[in-house]
Amino acid sequence: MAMRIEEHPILGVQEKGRLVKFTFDGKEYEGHEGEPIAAALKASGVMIHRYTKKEHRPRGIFCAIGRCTDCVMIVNGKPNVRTCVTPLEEGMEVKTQYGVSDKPFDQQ
Amino acid sequence: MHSVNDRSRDIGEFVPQPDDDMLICRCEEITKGEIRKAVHDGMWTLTEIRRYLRTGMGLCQGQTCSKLVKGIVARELGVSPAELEPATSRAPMRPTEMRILANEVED
Amino acid sequence: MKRYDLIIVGAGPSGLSAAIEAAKRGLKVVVFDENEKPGGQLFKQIHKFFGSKEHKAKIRGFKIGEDLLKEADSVGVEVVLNATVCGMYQDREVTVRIGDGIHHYKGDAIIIATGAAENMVTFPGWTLPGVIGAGAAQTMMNLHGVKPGSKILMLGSGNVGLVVSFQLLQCGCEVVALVDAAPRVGGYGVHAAKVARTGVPFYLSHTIVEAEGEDHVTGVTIAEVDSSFKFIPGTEKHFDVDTICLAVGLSPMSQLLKMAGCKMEDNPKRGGQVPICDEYGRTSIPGVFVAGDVSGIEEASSAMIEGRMAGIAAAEYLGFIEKEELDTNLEELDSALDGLRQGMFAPKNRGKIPEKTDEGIDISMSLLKKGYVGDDEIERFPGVTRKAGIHPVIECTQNIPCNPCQDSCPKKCIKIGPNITALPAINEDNKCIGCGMCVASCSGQAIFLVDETYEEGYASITLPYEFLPLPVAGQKGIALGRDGKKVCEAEVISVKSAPAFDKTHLLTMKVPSEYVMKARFFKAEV
Amino acid sequence: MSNKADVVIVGGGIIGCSIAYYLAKKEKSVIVLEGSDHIGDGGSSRNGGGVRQSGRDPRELPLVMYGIKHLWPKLSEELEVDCEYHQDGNLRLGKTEKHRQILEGLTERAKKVGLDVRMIDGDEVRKINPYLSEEVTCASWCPTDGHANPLTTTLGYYKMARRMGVRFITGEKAIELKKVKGKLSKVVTENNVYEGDTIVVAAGYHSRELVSTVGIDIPMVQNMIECLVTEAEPHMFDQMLGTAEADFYGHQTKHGSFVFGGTSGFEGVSKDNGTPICNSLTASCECRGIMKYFPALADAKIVRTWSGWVDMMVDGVPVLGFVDEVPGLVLAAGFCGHGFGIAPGAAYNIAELITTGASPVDMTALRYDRFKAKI
Repeated sequence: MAMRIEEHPILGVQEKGRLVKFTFDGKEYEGHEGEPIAAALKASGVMIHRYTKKEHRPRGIFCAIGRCTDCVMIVNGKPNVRTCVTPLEEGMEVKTQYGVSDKPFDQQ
Repeated sequence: MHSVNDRSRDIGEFVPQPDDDMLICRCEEITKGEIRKAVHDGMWTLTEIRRYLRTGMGLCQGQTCSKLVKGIVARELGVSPAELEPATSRAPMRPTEMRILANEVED
Repeated sequence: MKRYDLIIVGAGPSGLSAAIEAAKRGLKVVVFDENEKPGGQLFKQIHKFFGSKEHKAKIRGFKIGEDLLKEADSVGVEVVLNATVCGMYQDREVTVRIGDGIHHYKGDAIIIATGAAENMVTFPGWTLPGVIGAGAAQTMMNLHGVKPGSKILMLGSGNVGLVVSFQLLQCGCEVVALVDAAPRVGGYGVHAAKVARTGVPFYLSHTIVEAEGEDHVTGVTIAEVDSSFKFIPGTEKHFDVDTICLAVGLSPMSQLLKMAGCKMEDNPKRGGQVPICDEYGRTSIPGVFVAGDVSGIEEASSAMIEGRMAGIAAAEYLGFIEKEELDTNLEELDSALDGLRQGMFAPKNRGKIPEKTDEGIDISMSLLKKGYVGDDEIERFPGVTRKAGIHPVIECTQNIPCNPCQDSCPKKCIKIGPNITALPAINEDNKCIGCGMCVASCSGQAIFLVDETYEEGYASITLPYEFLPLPVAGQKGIALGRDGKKVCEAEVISVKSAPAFDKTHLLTMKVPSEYVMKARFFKAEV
Repeated sequence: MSNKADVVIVGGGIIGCSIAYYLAKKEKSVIVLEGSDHIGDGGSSRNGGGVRQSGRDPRELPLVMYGIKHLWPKLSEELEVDCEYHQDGNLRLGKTEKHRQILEGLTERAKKVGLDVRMIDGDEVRKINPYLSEEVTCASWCPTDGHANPLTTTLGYYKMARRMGVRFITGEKAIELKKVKGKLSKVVTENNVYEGDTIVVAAGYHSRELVSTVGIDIPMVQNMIECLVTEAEPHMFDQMLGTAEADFYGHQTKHGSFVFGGTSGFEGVSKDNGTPICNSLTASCECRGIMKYFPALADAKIVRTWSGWVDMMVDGVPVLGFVDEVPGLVLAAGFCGHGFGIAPGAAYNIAELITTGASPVDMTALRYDRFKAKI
């Protein structure tokens, strides 16, 4: 978890929720409960959240405050979930979104 | 505003540009070239561009691209961006599930 | 339908300030904010604020946010978080999504304080994962404790670009370059200087040619642009980066006002589409007010004053105070706001290129073009003097509204005077005791304590230091110049930390005497 | 530039644009005056996109049938724009006995005019559209109905008409019609005067005020109706949907989003602040209505709601054609909120009427002289 800031010179050690497990594309990951799903993914080095519908291009975090909607993914089966403002819960199933589906384009 | 706008005014021919394939509307994946072409097809207001191409009609509702689109359309028409109408805004401000919108709570 | 005297949308600096003033005057106030945490952008602003005491100068943004929240709570303001105002309708009605439901509320008055959204620029590859807004970077690192990337290129040299670059450095990221298409640094020189001295190169008159990478950013190419912003062939420079951060301005988030039928205008000076309103935030719809960036892009200090004005104006509109009280209150706030809107970066001076300071001193061109004051330029500014023994060197070279240094010195060695945009000068009559309060109080980190006769052949330099790990006494390293390049070997003499310094540590290093006016940063040897 | 043309059309919505297009094809010179700043800014861009025959009044039904047979199938090609026309049928849904009676009445009347429409039961409904809830017990089913994209269709007509030389002027609000020597020939706007041998008034509800300047009163009121659209969803179905009591209607678009229109009961009394702004209650009401029929859409996110004014005629059908009292005047207004699907058929016939004096479809029943007191 090299992307986590352990101690910040101004903010100190930030309080976080307990560590919980979730899955991303079927693989198990860990993150802090209550932090945005996008933060947990970022901390684990995940950059690509989805592939666009028309051009099938990758997208990830862009605004991180719930406005641009670029970071949407399939969460617990529901498409278009803004991962930057959706708190992580234990056992969440997070999947890469292809268009509006969790199936890669060649399987759609 | 309601200013007289004669749509037969000559704005010149569409001239392809090297960055025409640049994506402008990230949500709906609309390129600069598509926007410029639409202007030459007569779509002279942001409202018409939006309805014709879907720019700003995606999930984010134009929060990212509206200023960019405005700049492109203004340049193509040879006017200042401030002369074009402001982007429309419609409720809900954030995408909202039907079941939530349906659930009106008294307090 | 539930009704409030005053509904405020947005719990940022202006919204909370408005709520406090209104509640103090007896209004029943609710503040809705879509975020999980209140304070708006304040909680991402970890630097010390400019201004004077009345503007909460030298207090860090997030601390101001905490104070505002406490005050709002103490005067009975109801702050509802995770509450998205979805729509604004006729008769001052809003619909608010809270949890899994939609609530309808009416306000006898409404203040819209929704702030701003980031502008974006396009270049090939701008949609790749790894290209992010500066606000996103701030959110990731300062709210969620996650680094936005490892090697980062910043586009934009306005205050946001400069401040966020510094924050990236603080959380341990490498900023490989700071790039701006404009020929001059857009933000405060002191913000630029504190970034430049750590070694971040500035590329003005440059912009991004392309973000590279197949599935995410792996590199970036920039190139110089001419006066019409066209690339100059052959000037391309490549950087290996995993993140490109965009800080290219803000636009008011005025959609709710437009939706409700407020008269709007597109005003480039205010940053885009804004409601037509008077100086106290009254819009074309009676009872609907605005405050903060939503009515024109400025910064948090002025947003707080605008918020207070709108809160008081709403109180008068609803008959909670008399017109006379309104006028008296507003007069005071007018002068506070006026104080902030002075100097080279005042809204009225936007787009102008100052050549001289108010004092008639030539502006540092190196600062505008490279992000740091040149060694040959620095000694012409009134805060920079030379003498035996310990004394402050104040490298504050632009007229910005800020004066905490003057108040911080127990010996009154620093003078600014009643005009808070004046350059700080040294009062030669009073003797510096080397307490370092000025170093820690300077929001621009532009004050150094220099002892030119520290030891035979050596001088000591005390500089503000806000990074981890904190060096320790005796540690050897190198001293960097204002330009971030190696000047000489250096050894840490002491690192002082104190609650009064508020997390700005005072690092004192020893350098050979000839580098006393050159060395301005300490880099530990690795 | 000359302000004279063979035909001056007041109103740049789909009706005005499509009449202009068909007139231009007949080599008429045309000027279109639009009062707002945008082409197609009224109902043309705010409707639910239905291209329906079923459920219509027999007086206007032949016009839409003509359009569906002769015009809609090739419209995308003709207008060089994707009109997203789908002819996959229309289900008008019912849940109660009362609904069944309404639907049966509509079906019988439409059959008499020659429309292929029939009543089906709940099971058959769910065979056609498996996402509908068990509450649905009956529907009228018209397989030749469908839907299209009102935005691209309207702007497509505009684009092609403009390309053929029609002069469109937006922000040019007509305020008065003027007769010269007994014949209508002038349109006075806030800024200019335009002249034509024929003046077509296709300005929706504004038509009423405008034609009153030549002593004509169109018996209409304006109603505000509202629509909403979801985010893009995986493809579910292609039919156009409606309900017996018209509480909602809509379809899934090519984009994947669902566009639904609906009502809350306050349509007739909405306040006008000039925006137009939605009623704060309608979207929620629509969602509840939709979810009763489509429980599967509960998690679909609404990204946008909007409203528009409908020009409601006293008897529910538009007023079309020449007006004997005012030679030179052609009316094409009062489409009552279902003017989109009928637009190509109506416009084509009006263009024929103007250019040849007769139209392939008899529009007599829709003329202005039909309005009579009830007893």
